[in-house]
Amino acid sequence: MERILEVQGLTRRFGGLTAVSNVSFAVEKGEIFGIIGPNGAGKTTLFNVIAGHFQPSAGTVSFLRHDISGHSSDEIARRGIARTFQSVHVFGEHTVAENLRRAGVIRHCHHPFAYFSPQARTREGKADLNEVARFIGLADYLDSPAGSLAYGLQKILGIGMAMMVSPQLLLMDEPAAGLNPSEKRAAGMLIRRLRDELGITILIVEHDMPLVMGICDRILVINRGQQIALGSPDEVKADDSVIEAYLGEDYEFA
Amino acid sequence: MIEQIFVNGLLASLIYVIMALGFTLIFGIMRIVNFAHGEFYMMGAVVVLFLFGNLGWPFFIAAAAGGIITAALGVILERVLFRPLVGDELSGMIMSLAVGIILQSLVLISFGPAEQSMARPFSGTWSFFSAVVPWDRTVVALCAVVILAVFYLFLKYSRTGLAMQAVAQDPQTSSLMGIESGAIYLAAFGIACLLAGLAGGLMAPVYTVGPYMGELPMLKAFVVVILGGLGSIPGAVMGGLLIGLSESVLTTFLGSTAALIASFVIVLLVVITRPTGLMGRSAR
Amino acid sequence: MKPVHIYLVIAVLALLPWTLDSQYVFHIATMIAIMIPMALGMNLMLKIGQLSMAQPAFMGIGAYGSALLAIRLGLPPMLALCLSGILAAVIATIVGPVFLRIKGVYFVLLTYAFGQIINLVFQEWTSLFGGNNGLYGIPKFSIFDLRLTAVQHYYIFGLVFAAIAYAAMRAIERSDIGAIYQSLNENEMLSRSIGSNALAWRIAAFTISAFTAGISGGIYAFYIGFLSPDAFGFRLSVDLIVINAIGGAHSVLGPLLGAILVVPLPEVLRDARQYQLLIYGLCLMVFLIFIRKGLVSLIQRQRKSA
Amino acid sequence: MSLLEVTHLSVDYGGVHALRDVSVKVPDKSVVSIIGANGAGKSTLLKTIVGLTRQSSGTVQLDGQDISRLKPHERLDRGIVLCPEGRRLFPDLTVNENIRIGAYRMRDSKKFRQRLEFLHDIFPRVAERGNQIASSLSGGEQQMVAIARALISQPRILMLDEPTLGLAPKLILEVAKLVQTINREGITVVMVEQNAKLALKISDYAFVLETGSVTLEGRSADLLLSDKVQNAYLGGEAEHKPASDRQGSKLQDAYVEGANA
Amino acid sequence: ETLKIGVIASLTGPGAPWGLATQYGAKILASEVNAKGGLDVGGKKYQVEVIAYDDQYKAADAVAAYNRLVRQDGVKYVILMSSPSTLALKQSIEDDKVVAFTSAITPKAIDANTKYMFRLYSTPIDYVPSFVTWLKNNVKGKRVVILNPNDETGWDLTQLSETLYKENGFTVAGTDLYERTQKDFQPLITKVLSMKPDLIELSAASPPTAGLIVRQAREMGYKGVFAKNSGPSPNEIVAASGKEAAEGMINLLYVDPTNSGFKRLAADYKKFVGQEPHEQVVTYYDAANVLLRAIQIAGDVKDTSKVAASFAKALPMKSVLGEDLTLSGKKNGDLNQQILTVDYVGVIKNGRPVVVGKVK
Ligand SMILES: Nc1ncnc2c1ncn2[C@@H]1O[C@H](COP(=O)(O)OP(=O)(O)OP(=O)(O)O)[C@@H](O)[C@H]1O
Ligand SMILES: Nc1ncnc2c1ncn2[C@@H]1O[C@H](COP(=O)(O)OP(=O)(O)OP(=O)(O)O)[C@@H](O)[C@H]1O
Ligand SMILES: [Mg+2]
Ligand SMILES: [Mg+2]
Repeated sequence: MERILEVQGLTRRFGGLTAVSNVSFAVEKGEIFGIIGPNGAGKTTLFNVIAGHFQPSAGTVSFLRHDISGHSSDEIARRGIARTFQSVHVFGEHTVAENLRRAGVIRHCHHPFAYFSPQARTREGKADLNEVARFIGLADYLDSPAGSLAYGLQKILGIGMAMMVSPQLLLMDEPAAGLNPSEKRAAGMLIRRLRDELGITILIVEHDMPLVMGICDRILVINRGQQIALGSPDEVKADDSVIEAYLGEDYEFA
Repeated sequence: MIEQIFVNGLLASLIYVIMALGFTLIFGIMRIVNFAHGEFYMMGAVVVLFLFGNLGWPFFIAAAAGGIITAALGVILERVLFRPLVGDELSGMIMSLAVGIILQSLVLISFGPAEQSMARPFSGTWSFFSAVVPWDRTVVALCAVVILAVFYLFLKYSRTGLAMQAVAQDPQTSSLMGIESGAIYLAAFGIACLLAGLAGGLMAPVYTVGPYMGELPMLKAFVVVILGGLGSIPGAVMGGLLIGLSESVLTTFLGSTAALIASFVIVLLVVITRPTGLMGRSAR
Repeated sequence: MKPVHIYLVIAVLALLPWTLDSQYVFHIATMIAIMIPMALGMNLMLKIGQLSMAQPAFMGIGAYGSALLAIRLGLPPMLALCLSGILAAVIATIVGPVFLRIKGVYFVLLTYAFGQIINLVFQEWTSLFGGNNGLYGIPKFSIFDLRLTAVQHYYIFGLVFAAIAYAAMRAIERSDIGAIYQSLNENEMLSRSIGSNALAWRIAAFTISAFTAGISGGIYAFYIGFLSPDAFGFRLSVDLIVINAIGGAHSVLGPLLGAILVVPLPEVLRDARQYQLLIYGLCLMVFLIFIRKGLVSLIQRQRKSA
Repeated sequence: MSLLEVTHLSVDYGGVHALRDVSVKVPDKSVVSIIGANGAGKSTLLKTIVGLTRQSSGTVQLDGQDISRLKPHERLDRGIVLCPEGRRLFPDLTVNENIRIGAYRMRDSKKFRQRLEFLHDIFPRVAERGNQIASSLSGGEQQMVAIARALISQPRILMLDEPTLGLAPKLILEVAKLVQTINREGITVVMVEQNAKLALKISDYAFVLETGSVTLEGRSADLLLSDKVQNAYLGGEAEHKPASDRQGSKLQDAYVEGANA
Repeated sequence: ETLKIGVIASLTGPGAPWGLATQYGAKILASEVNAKGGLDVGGKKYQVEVIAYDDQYKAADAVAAYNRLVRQDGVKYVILMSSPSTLALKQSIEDDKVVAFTSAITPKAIDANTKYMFRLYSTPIDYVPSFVTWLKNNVKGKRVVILNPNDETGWDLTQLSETLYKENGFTVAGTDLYERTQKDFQPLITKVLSMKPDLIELSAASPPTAGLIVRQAREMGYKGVFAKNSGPSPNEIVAASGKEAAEGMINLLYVDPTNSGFKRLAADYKKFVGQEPHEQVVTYYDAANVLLRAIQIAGDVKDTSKVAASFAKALPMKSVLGEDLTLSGKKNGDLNQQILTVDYVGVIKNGRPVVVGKVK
């Protein structure tokens, strides 16, 4: 299997605080790779560094064997890494269809010059918005304003917008947070299908253990910025340091 | 000469700082770029011109009255004109422009366009090493330091001060904590006007008084605030000192035009290299 | 009122000076025509969420550029005009990458400082720009054998450019470019995570607004025939902001209506003498209290209720 | 008698009916949970109780007194505190300053210090991060600070809007325990939760809110066993199902092309 | 019938005192003429009406005001205050054959092609030489520092003063410029004092600014003499500096404050405006008078080319102060398109200027 993402010794400091400290891992193409850890462990920060939102303090990130560390977030997005956010980010005043369409337009007209380039002819991009809407199950909502959707559906729309840019790697920050159990299950199914049917590699940060344990091929556990375990869900579940730092003895509620 | 340059810069800075504090308070809490701030400064000076210059009241009482009357004016204006516009930056800004224009024309119509001056409450000088320091500016500086300290302690340690910062950041959650945002807006505007009025009142006998006297201090306040970082008191102090001292040094050695250009270049450089000002906390 | 009607009204207003046939009215109309593209440029900047105080500087660059190219190098006015518009745009493209990383009030201050520096250059470099006493002896505008001498000619000239600028800005607003800008303004993080090169798009807006300002400046220079730095100062920025706020900044129609209303206001109030500014201030105030969202909102509200 | 009683409450946002004729009773010293899907109106209910949102009809009573015309700060003085959804910390203030704002209406500084110590015992993280700017805290840390900020004023009724949102499993349990601790201290807790299982386990009474109306209410233990709750909230059938037909081959093409590009 | 005279001046803003002097200088004259039944031109009586518009010191506003005056109000005679307005309107004035009197001192205002523009008072080139000569004979210390605002007027005066002081045996220890809006002069004075001057020349400083400089310099220990060789208005200077600080300051004056003609004018001005006038009100009054005289000589209010040609014939004429207004302009390019006024040297004693000499 081909390595799609390789993180080497990644470190990010904020003043005196080291939020991410010397983290290394590699994600294979077609994998669903989970990252878990206590609150404040540095998961979002790690995502933000990979996605180009923050500069790394040390270490490298390579995507398809290209070093992308330090590139800007839009550049990274154009290379094929899309992301969703911990909280909802959609264009709330516009319809679902418009949101998806915009994502396509923005992706293909990323630069003023690109706007006039021949490739930009098909503005909405290769991923057709109706197809995407159907895929994520929002086909019936195309004409509703995104802001009026239930919270869970807005998060799903976020995934749809990420899909519009035809990513090869999708970073998802707590996709199930704020969803109810049935929505959570639906989200889990959707994530799986993203991988199974579209071949998108997925990197996911999530606190919902049933979801994480259910869909991930491998899981990285970090605590206080440091990597404490890496392995299959069963290995991680059984790891003492993970139970101690994160899961607790009895995690049935999660 | 070094001492003199330093003293000159320091004396100039303090008034910038006081103006900047009020300016940043209004902006921080109400998101209004208050272009009328210079006119509030002028109002304080006009009151002193009238009470002290014409009626012969004791200077400090006149200056205090300048501050209080300006604050009262500010409170009324806030309630009637600015409150409905909270949250709309563009309209707030234009409203402040309108208020500024109106205050300016009212003073113009009632006092005439000429710059007026009054006898000085303090004259003479004292020396600080080799520097000559005029007494009147010393008094202004001392008052400014006191005002500054009181203001700092107020904002940092008083309930109202903290509440002001809270409302500035999230009015709705503040009301969950039992803070009435309306009262806070009123207090903030009043205090900002008080500061501007006091500054104008204190400076009235030092320079001249006229309808256009507020324009320069207002622009300086704007520059100082942003240099220092919005909403930051230490920032306002640092920004004020930076502008005051650099002006003093550059004017002495390069001449005032060069100093003027240089001060804009400093602004450019600081904002470019530290996009949230010298002491700005986080970018929004 | 339907949008068609509003355009009709504007067209009638545009023709009004001929029925009155007064040079004075033509002068004011010309100033409106010159201010419309300026206000539209400011509007574009507001659309990307940045209030630019650099517009007067770009207008100045266009004005002094046109004048000097025509006076010193004897270039044909049309060429001088285009070149100086491009010069303004180029300068914007050069400073843009630095300026547009800065947000909010900091950007306001930055552009203010930039504007002041440019203005000081106009003031201090007297051998080139004529300093505070101004630059005069600017030839009249001409293209091919057509020489624009009368104010009517300049009015038509200004009107043509204002119409072009309006059409262009409206096209931008309606097209995907408008959607891209709107997205950036509504949620920059999201837009960037989808791949939008925010900085490049912002620079484009800055450049376009600088270009419009530059051309407006050039027309102004050939029309007035005299330039002095104070025409391109802080007050002009304020006027542009007022025009946008009064007209309504969320639509391109706003600055158009704003300019038509605000530019002649001081002239209308000229008879009030020393009360002129007072009344001007009161007018602004009344406007803000009663028509919060600008003139456009009146039309749009009626459209909705109709 | 109920400490807090909401009767026939309706709330409109423009044309949207967020709440319709909702009646809820909160007995003194109990834990009451309100569960329901997204957008059911749970947050709206809490916001109306504290006075952030105005009802179009109905009343809110505390100790039998009508408080539905009081301002938020007046209700706060009577002991109703809301810890809002999404944390809503003051982003540029430090953790300590945030907590001091929570005690805005508390004038007794000795009592403040006692409460603070108590809270620091529960949340050592909060003590540790005391001087950090709130906006730079992680999601979970922010949640802790938000709860601490609500508790500092020693309310009679603490209302928590989705307190476990975004928390690590270990912390979710801690929040659950915390709710019980708070309750043991004599504070009435009203809790809105998506995590129905957790909510029903730790609460005495529960209300199920669906599209603005209460559809089910009763003792939590009973609800936990009811079929309806079992199905809808504890792992029954999914309501929202993505289309699972032979999902667009066009999409697949797009990704294959995208991969080659 | 009415004869309209337009005024374009900055009636608001920092230049307003000057602008009001422009406006009311003409207005007072007009009211006097009208009180006597009007101006007699070619046997017809004309009521004189003065229409003043604000240009806010800006060219575009001046153009608007001009258009309104000339096209709307039908004015054929204008008085201009500022250099930007003058230069901006220069071409239109020639094209429209409008007779204009300007107080702009820039030499560019009048050149070989201007036929309708006239300068209404003496410029520094006319009076500074005799002023400096007076200083040479009456002041002991010979080290001078020259301070001026940083604009064209300031630069020209710095150059002119420097040359003249040197010619008169002074040592020019230094020259410096400051911004018009500046109010804090401590840094500047720190620098100036380090040059150890006996005399500080304030040339073109606006009166309140001059007052502030005088006061701040005194506070910082300056013991020497102040002189101001142009742009007078001693009362405003004293108001800003305080009596003691200004004591002994030597000013160029446009008027002798004890003159009865001036007192009358000042009283009238006060009636209109409610304030003491800028003393330049005299020159505007006189200028308007010269204009009316020229119109009378031309004998036709409509034919402005005739009026322009009559300008030279209208002079010499008595000013309201009783001095002679003569024709000149020699030094400004050999054109006889300027009124040469008589000015004075005044020393401030006890807060009031006392005339001690006359300059030509
Ligand atoms: N901009 C910043 N400045 C300073 N510290 C920061 C900043 N961003 C994050 N931190 C700190 O870095 C640490 C890691 O934060 P991060 O948001 O990555 O945690 P997380 O693992 O995503 O937690 P959660 O699951 O609660 O979202 C936290 O302690 C946080 O306080
Ligand atoms: N300010 C508002 N303006 C208009 N509609 C609103 C507003 N706030 C909420 N709503 C609508 O009212 C309904 C109830 O919203 P509410 O936030 O109370 O739901 P909730 O049960 O708390 O959902 P969640 O689980 O997502 O927090 C929703 O349909 C929502 O879209
Ligand atoms: Mg996180
Ligand atoms: Mg909610």
